[in-house]
Amino acid sequence: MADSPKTGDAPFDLEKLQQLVEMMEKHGLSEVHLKRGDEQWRLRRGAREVLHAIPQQPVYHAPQQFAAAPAAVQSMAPAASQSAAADPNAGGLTIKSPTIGTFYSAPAPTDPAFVSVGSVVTPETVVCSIEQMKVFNQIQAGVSGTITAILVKSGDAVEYDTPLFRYQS
Amino acid sequence: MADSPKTGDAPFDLEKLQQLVEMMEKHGLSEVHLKRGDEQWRLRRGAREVLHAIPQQPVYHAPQQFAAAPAAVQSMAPAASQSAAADPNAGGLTIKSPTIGTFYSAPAPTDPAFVSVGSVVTPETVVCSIEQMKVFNQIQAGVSGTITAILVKSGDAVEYDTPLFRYQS
Amino acid sequence: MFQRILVANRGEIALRIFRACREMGIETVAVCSAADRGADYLKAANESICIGPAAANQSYLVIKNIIAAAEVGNVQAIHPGYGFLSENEHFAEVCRECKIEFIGPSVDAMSKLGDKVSAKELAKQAQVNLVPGSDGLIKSEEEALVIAEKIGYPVLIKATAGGGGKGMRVARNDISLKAGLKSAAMEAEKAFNNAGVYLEKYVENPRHVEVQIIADLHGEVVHLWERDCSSQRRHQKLIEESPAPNLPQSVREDICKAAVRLIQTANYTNAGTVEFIVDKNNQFYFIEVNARIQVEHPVTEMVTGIDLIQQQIKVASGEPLPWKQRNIPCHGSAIEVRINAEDPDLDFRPSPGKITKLRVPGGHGVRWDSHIHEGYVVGPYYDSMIGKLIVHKPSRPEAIACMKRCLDEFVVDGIKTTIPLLKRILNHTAFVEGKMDTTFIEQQLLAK
Amino acid sequence: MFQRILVANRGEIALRIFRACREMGIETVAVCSAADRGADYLKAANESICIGPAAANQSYLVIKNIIAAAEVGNVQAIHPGYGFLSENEHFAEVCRECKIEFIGPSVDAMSKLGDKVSAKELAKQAQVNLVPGSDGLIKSEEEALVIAEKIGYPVLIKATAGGGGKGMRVARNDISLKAGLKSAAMEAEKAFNNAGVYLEKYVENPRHVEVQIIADLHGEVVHLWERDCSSQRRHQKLIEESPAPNLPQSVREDICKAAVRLIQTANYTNAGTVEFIVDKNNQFYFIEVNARIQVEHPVTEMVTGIDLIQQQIKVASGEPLPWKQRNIPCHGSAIEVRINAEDPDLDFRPSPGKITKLRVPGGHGVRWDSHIHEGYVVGPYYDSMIGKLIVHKPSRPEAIACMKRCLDEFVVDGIKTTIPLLKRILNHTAFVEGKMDTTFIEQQLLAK
Repeated sequence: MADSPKTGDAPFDLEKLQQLVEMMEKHGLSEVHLKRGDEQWRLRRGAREVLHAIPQQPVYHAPQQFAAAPAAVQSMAPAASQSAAADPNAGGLTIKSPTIGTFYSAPAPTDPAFVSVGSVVTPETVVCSIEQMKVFNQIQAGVSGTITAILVKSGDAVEYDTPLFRYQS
Repeated sequence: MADSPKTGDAPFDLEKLQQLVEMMEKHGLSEVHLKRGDEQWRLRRGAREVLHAIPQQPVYHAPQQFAAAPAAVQSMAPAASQSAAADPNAGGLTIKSPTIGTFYSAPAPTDPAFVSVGSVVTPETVVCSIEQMKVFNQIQAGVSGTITAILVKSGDAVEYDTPLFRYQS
Repeated sequence: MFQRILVANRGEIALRIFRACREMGIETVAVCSAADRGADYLKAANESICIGPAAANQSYLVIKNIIAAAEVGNVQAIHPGYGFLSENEHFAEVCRECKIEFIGPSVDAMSKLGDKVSAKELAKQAQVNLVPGSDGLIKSEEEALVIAEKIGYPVLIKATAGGGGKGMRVARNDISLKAGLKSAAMEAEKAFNNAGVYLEKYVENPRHVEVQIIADLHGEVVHLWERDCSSQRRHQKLIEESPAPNLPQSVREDICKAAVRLIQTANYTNAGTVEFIVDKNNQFYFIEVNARIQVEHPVTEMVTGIDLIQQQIKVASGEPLPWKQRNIPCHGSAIEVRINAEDPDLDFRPSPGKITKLRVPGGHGVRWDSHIHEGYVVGPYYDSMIGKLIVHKPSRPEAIACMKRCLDEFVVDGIKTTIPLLKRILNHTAFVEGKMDTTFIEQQLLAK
Repeated sequence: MFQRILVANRGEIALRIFRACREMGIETVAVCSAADRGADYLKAANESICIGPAAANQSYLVIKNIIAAAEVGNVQAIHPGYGFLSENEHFAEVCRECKIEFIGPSVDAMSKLGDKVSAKELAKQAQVNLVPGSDGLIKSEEEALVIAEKIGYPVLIKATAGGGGKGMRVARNDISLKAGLKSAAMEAEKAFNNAGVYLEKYVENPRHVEVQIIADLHGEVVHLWERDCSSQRRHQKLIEESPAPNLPQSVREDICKAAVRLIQTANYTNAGTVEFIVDKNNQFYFIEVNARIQVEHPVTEMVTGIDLIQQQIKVASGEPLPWKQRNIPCHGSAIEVRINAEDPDLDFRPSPGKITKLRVPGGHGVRWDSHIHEGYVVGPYYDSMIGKLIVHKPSRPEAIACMKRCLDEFVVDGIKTTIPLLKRILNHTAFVEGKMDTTFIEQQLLAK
């Protein structure tokens, strides 16, 4: 939104670029976006990503600089969060979608599901895949526990924070 | 505000007018304003009026059709009313201006004041005069009691509800 | 130019005038009743004086209280707004006797146009069409037939002492005229003890079209084009717009010129509105002059770009009009809706109360004129109108689309409003096609 | 025409686009971060999809999340608004690869104008003035003196590797040029390990004037006149207006024509802004093209009566422009102020928090574009702008008077805003006389 006039002309430093690409490769970075003044570098590597689901647990919100304002708190779906905190037996713990996309319960329609009710998961267990732009992102549980309910159907669109699974730790 | 087209033509009924004027005289009415459809009658008699001051007492506001809304309560100056109700010793009872105009404490600059601190008043006692359009309206106390303070200076402009005198009943 | 003006009104029009003055560098004195004391909109004035209790007939309608406030407030002029004392000749007279200018027409023009007989006389002089009819009471059946022949059927038989529809008949041919004359006279005799009846051309399903006029003290009169205010319920305007849809350009010009002629003939000054009814053949007939600013003046402001309130003040202070007729444009299409605190489910009974939530639409082409806010309490004492939403777009279909999205965005919680009714009108075929008349809301839209 | 559009933005511009679409009968899909979820303004969209956590780089800036939302939301086009991904060529490319129209220019035009060197090349082709200077690095003192002679003093010596004012000198004659060359080169060598410097004409106290352009897919390009955005603080625009004050009509026309030539040369389509600086002699120099809708587009909408957002959508869907250049008017004077949630007493640090009381001005000539309301919480995550107040009046003095009364009426409690600063600017002589440049706020108004 800054409508500032651009100033100065800097040629691209290809050596730095080479360094950066190597760094990305070494550390498995998929995207780098650098900006300074009116110079911008944007680099992307690969396509397949592994995302971690957001475990919905009764969490203690550490005070932040802007702790008083509800906006900071809004970043967790407030209703779910509150009911979980107030009555853990009612809603239970949930694993929520870490992104927007289409939910798939199995790697392929004929394959068995990643998990089903009763499955025991660790943080690294892939629980589903979420498709974005034809790319299927494998979603890891992010928590340890036993799946007690699957809350969305394969092929459903999910938003960021949509509860996907209920589990017991 | 009704921008309704006027309808019908009724000639003035002088007999009714005569009746009305007599009624005004008999009952001491100073102004009559009648309106029906697009017919309007406006009659005024005399100029000098006697107004009654508004005694400011802790009063019970009887429930009205619109009792819940503050607007109905606003018709009494809320601050004064509340302090009087909460702590009668602080503000005490006041006699308030029944109209807008210029306050005069005496009939003429060289005359003695209508009342002064210590004066005992009955509801009919004239306590001041308020000038509007060169007309001096005599203001009656409207209450019985002893004047304990005069809150405005002769020549001051007063609004409707401006506290004029403090008194003890 | 005046340095300090008192505004003898309340609510949205008072705020409208405070704003206009502030932009002109003129100080304002507000008057308020005890019910309005402390209201937010009064902060837009430089001073605020409480003139009486809540009831209008003890505050906003009491001439001596207003004059006393003007004297105490040290003003040079009074703007009366609309309603209350705005068309009260006596008030205008008292103001001027007290050497306080009344921002409005002369008392003479007010009284000439305020009286129905003299207004008709002026219209005749100015060659402005009146609804044709008998020049007085009907003396015989033969006379009635001749007149009906002359003015053309349908005709309306009206009792001279009439009211409330009593003694009124519509006749569409000679036979029903003869029958109607008898029955109307009989009914009138019974109801009013006066059998006198007269004839008037019956204008079926008329449109209400009015012309905005402004005239200076130097003999210059211009019109600011017309407004269509046909969307009415029980003679209360709900939606107004400019220009009038489906009115041929030649008729627009004729009706505007007729209004100017009448205003010139009456030696009228300041802002005023000449009201007409228009029949299906675009014949127009003079009804009356509203000698004040109208509620619906913003639609004219939108299409002309002229600030009517500021212009009223300038004219009253003696300034000549800054433009000629040919310089007054009419750009695009403007529509105003009146948001009233009324309950459409309870026969539009006023719905006072506290506004607990308020979301007012905004954006491109949208104007909001109102004194209300979240937490405002709509009292039971005054008119139920709480705000005017105006849109201005290049074309009428775009204006309607804009108004519809605005009404969809609008949230007023805590009280009932006319917004649901307004939405229905904006979706009604007659309105969308610009073919509304003064009867369509009651006879088509609200008819069960 | 599209039936369903996704708006890849938030806050006031998202609401602006929802409204434009609703009036066109187009459905909208909103995307929101977790911080904006449930916000009132999202109700103006037909559907709302949460695309990530509060941080913009995890939500509004993530291309695949936006595209996924567009696929899930079943839209035909994406409007990017301003900021975020609006000038991201890669995003535009991905949209179109996914068969979703990006409402903006072609990727080719974006990249040609986005790159400084090729943009300058295009400007030369289009015979649009650039700030004159050396065509590359200075090789000798003699060369520098010749160039300075040619372009005229004062000149600016700039380090090619420079930044933050380092290696920058203003020279006003031959002597200071010779001295400056040496010291600038030395400083640049030290700071950037690169002594290369070049020369440019030094435009003192320039005005920022920009031209609004819109071009269709059929080769038609029109300008919608210019805006003056000189009232800036640290390159952030605070107040924008149209027309630019004190710009001779011939210069206005020249600058607008220059912008059209550049846009035509670049084969640019959809809405865009060509930015210039203007010196004291009304010489103008091309700076850059903003290949998107601007924050300040409403001032152009007010003077032309054209809805730019709707026009962007129409052009993107393939509709030809409905007017020729000569049909685009410029009526009256429009001014916009940006209301930012910033604390002027704390160096304009963002001031997030809950708005506990809000009174927005309205009335004649006033437009309010904002998503905020009483009770809205301004978060710490995004831009601090919370609303735009626009006024439109027949003349600039009237527009200033109207804006001043609006800012006097404005109440925003609970957070700090730039309203006090805006009031000071509107009262500053330089602004009132229309003689502001890009330095006056920092160098005159805020200087201690």
